[in-house]
Amino acid sequence: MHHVIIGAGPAGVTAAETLRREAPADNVTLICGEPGPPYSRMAIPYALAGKIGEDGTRLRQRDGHFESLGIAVRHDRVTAIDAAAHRLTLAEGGSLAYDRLLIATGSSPARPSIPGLDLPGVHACWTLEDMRKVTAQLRPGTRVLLLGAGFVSCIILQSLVQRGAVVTVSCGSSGRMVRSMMDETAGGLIMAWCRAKGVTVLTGGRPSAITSAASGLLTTLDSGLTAESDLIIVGTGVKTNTGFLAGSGIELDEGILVDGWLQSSLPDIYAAGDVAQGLNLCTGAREVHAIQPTAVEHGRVAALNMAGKPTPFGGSLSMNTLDTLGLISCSFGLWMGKEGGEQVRLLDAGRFRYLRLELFDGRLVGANTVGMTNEIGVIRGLIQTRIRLGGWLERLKRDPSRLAEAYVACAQGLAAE
Amino acid sequence: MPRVTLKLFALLGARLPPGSVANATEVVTAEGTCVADILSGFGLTDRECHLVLLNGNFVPVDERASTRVTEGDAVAVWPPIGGG
Amino acid sequence: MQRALLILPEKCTGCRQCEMACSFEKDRSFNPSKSRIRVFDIHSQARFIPYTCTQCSQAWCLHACPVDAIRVDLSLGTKVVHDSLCVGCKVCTIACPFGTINYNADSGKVAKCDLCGGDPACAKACPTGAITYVDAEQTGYGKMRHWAVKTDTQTAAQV
Amino acid sequence: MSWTGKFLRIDLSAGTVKTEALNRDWARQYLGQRGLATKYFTEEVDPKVEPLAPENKMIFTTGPLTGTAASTGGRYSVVTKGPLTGCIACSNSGGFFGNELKNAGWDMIIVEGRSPKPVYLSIENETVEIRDASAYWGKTVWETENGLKADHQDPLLRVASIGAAGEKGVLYACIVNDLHRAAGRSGVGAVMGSKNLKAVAVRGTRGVRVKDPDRFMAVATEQKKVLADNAVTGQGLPKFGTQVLMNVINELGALPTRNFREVQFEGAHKISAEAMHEPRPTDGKPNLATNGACFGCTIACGRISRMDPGHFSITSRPQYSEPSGGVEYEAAWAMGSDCGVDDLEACTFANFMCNEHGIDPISFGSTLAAAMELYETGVLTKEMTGGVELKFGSAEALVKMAELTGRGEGFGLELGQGSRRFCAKYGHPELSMTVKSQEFPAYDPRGIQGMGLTYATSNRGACHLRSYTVASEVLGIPFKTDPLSTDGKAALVKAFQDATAAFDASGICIFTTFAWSLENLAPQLDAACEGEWTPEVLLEVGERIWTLERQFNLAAGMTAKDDTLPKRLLKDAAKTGPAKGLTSGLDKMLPEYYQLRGWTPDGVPTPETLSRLAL
Repeated sequence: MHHVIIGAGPAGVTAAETLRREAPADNVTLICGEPGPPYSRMAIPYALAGKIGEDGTRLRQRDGHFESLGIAVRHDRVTAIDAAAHRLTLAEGGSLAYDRLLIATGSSPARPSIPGLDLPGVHACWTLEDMRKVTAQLRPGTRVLLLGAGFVSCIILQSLVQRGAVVTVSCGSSGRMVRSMMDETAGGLIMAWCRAKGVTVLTGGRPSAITSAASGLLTTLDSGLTAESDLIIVGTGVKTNTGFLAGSGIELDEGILVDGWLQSSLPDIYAAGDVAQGLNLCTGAREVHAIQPTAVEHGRVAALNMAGKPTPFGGSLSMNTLDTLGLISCSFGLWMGKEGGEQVRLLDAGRFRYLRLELFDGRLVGANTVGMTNEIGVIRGLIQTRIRLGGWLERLKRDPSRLAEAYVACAQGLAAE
Repeated sequence: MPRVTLKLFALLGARLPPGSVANATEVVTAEGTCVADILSGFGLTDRECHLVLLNGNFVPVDERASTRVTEGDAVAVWPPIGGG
Repeated sequence: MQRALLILPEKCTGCRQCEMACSFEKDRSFNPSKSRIRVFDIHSQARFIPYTCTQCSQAWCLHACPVDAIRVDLSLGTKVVHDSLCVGCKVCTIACPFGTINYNADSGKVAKCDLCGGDPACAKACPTGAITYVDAEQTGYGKMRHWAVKTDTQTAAQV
Repeated sequence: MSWTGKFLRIDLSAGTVKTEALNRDWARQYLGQRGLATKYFTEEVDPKVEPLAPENKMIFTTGPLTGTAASTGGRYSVVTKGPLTGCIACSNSGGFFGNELKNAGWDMIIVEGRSPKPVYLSIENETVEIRDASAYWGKTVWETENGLKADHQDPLLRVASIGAAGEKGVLYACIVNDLHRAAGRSGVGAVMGSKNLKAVAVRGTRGVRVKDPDRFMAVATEQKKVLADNAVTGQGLPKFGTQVLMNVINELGALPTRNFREVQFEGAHKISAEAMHEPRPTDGKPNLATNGACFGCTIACGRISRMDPGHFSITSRPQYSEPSGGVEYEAAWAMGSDCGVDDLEACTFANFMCNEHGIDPISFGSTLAAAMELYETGVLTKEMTGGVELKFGSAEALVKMAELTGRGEGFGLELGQGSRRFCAKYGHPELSMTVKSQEFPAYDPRGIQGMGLTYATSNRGACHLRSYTVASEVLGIPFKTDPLSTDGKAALVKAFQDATAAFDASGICIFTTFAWSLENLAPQLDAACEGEWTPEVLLEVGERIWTLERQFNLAAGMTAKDDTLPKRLLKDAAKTGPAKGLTSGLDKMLPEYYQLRGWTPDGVPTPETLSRLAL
């Protein structure tokens, strides 16, 4: 049996390792679309900041890790899939047969349609190669404009500031920061914090054009506001890497639609990680959750199924954590609420602390936090295990910051009273 | 046959017969019985009986064998304790 | 045989000697806020609960780490944070459903219980026997293990 | 090290926060907490100051062992001039607040002036702010503590606060931290209220360091073992708490009953430690839910009680059936035996009230006992008490008055002036069982003679925690003395006073002394702190502290005439028990005490004594 995995991110690597463990006799090939050993995009901001070297971004630190496991790593790109023939077409020429296939090709930056996006000095910061280009142009005092104030932009923001750049962030048409993971209050706190730390945050609409001027790149927003910079980093969202699947017959939506076993609509083809659109634990709908823990869990479960050990996927929990210049924020599950549920909020704007809990049917279903780090993981625990809060529900309504206490008490069977 | 009230407090309370109220039990003794006899009758050692009061008066360890009880006496005993 | 922390909340008085011992072991100072074991005071139920990583087999933190900074110590079964590799991304802190791996803003890294390399300071410091270090098989600290299992996504989905 | 070396100076009038370096010379002379803060206080404050005036200061202070792994090393004290007594006041508390303050990097907080509006002090390590507390003014301690934790979104915030009692000038208002730990005596809460300071909220994450970490851990571990192996600190106190004394002191005939009219209480057993363990007939559960420790304490004598949900005091208020701080011996005595009340649940509820509203249960109970005597003798009438029949033994009266006094309402506010002022107001000052206007604790000086001298000479008014000679006279620690005899008691009291002062200056709980002496304390301090700390040095520090407190009180206007006891104890003999026929032999002990202290017959330290102590 030959298992082929396309993509060497966390989902692909976890799947390869799981297959090796669960199906020791099978062949495993990991197709890596970028040069060098598999690395983690999550780590790029830290490399950009100079906190770690490029080696520090590797998903597996030991040299020869994959070889020692008998996982064949192949640097190439897949251009097409013939599902009927169980065969892949490769960019470098030739083809590869598989018995079971895992697509874990992840996602890549979406390029907005803005005139001037091709100008020199305009970059994404998604791959190691992108990072090298950005780093080459970065000096203390370099003026950097971040287009987009989503998670990816915000996580790079800190690195740029740490490198001494003078940073401006354009929030686009929403005028909000990290709006896909934080509510308006939390996003507002993050914005105020960034401003207080010397970052310019533009809320004057969507960029309409980028032009080259003598003193740098000039970005015009649709409100007419302009911003000048030496460097522009585009971080306006990501799209799943499914282009090579055109004509394969695979069912696509935002990503590759997968069933409860992470199998696609085609036989013997599975998908995992950012590219997969799988079950969301909280909503019961199929969604793309482009986060590391989901990628790993997808990879593990898909591999088990590929290895012939039927394992249902329980659903992923959308969650994220962000550090913007020392202000730590997190989001979990249905932080935006659920119809018929209840909301509890605590806000201390002066101290940049915020906590929002979403409760439904006596359980926690989502949360936004700003400035809270202790035992933060219990929020996942509470949501995922669907713990009935019992008497703790009322206590949490009075003081939602007692989450960890509630979790531990419930875990010890002290929930009833 | 003098009847004496024996009170065992704190951890020593566990040595009282079941159903004892207010940490006390009545002991019917022979004439000439000493405090030490009563204590040993309940299997209590000198070491456990840190504080022994006969009608509220302290009975030092070396006087327990010579201190006789009479009708209506109360012997109250504590292990080492502290408070404040 | 692997050993584990056996925690008996009913014996805990909430004195925090464990927290001090833990922070002293790691930092040579007494600093409960930096302890990897925390005592919860469930005041409304008159119960103190020492709480730390159970070294769960799911190893959520380890799998969530994007840079291979959390690894299993095979001799002890502990999941150990390697400070030289940790970038402080905090993904493990949201991934661990027990909340027992925490970010330390002073060091810029995460910290969790590593059983002090096989001689846990908290157990030695506990005056009441609420925390002991025993053979894993006899722990009956099944409660936490049971909890770990419950937190598995698959199980959760079927509940 | 071990001292953080810096402290905060908060001027509430000006709204300023300053950081100052600790005076290291003073630290070597006075160690910390009770000692060092008293040095600062007496250097800075006019002894004649009106306690509730802005010119009075208050110092929240830790000891060098506060926040370390030394057993019980979690204490802090509040030093000020007490409004109840007019003497130096030093109230010591456990819980978790002391450690938090030290961990935030501060040895002390000196609070000065008076804020124009209600404020609280917020300390998060180096970030110190005076913040608006108008939303909390009038709120209870429990509401304030829980509210601030929620406001700060930090369950680990530690809060020391006052209730309405402190705001309204109840003269024995205390400062409560961690819901039911209190700097309890002498009215330090009223001083806080007079400054419009509702609370101090602290979060500390800086860590406490000691001089020689390895040696410190070794000796601290060794000394914890001493506590564990000792039957009192290892078994008795954890299981029964201080309440174990109720039956002992009653058997001894030294349990003041019904305002010291009697020395034995027929209902003692019903409110004793043993009773707290017995399942209630009503709900089958015992009053005691568990024992709980203060920070770092390996003894864990604290009582956590759960009330009978059917008890009359809480039937309409189910929130009080959640567990909270249960009665300690002094509280159970003051509100039980001294008021003739044998209802454990009522005492527990009254204790909850004391904690929730921030009043000292000893002074409250004693004052109520005096009021009950005035009621029974017809001086007080139902019309004057707001319709409550203040009869000895009335659990209803106890419950009602505890809440009224805590809230500083109605007749409760009168009771809140303390027994001396209260009895004087109604023309019977002789019924006030106080020394220097502070109410007695739970040991009758007729049956435990050393305690008479202890009360009479205590620098903060009647108090058992200044020299607990009960340990020797009753419990045989460190050696047994005869409670009915005055022989040798002057020396005993002096030795206890000095050693206790040293313990109080260290950050350690006095309850360790059931197993520890200065020999056990010294090596821990020596490993933790700069300087050389021996038992001899500590004893001298203790004597120096004691004498400095005395000096302050003399300068404040106290004289030897104030070193006395109420007439009832000096003239009316005990009617039952071993002390039957005895009065307090204070007159036999006091001159000897002065002499041993190196004081004149008028109780004034001689120049030689002052010079010997470098004062």
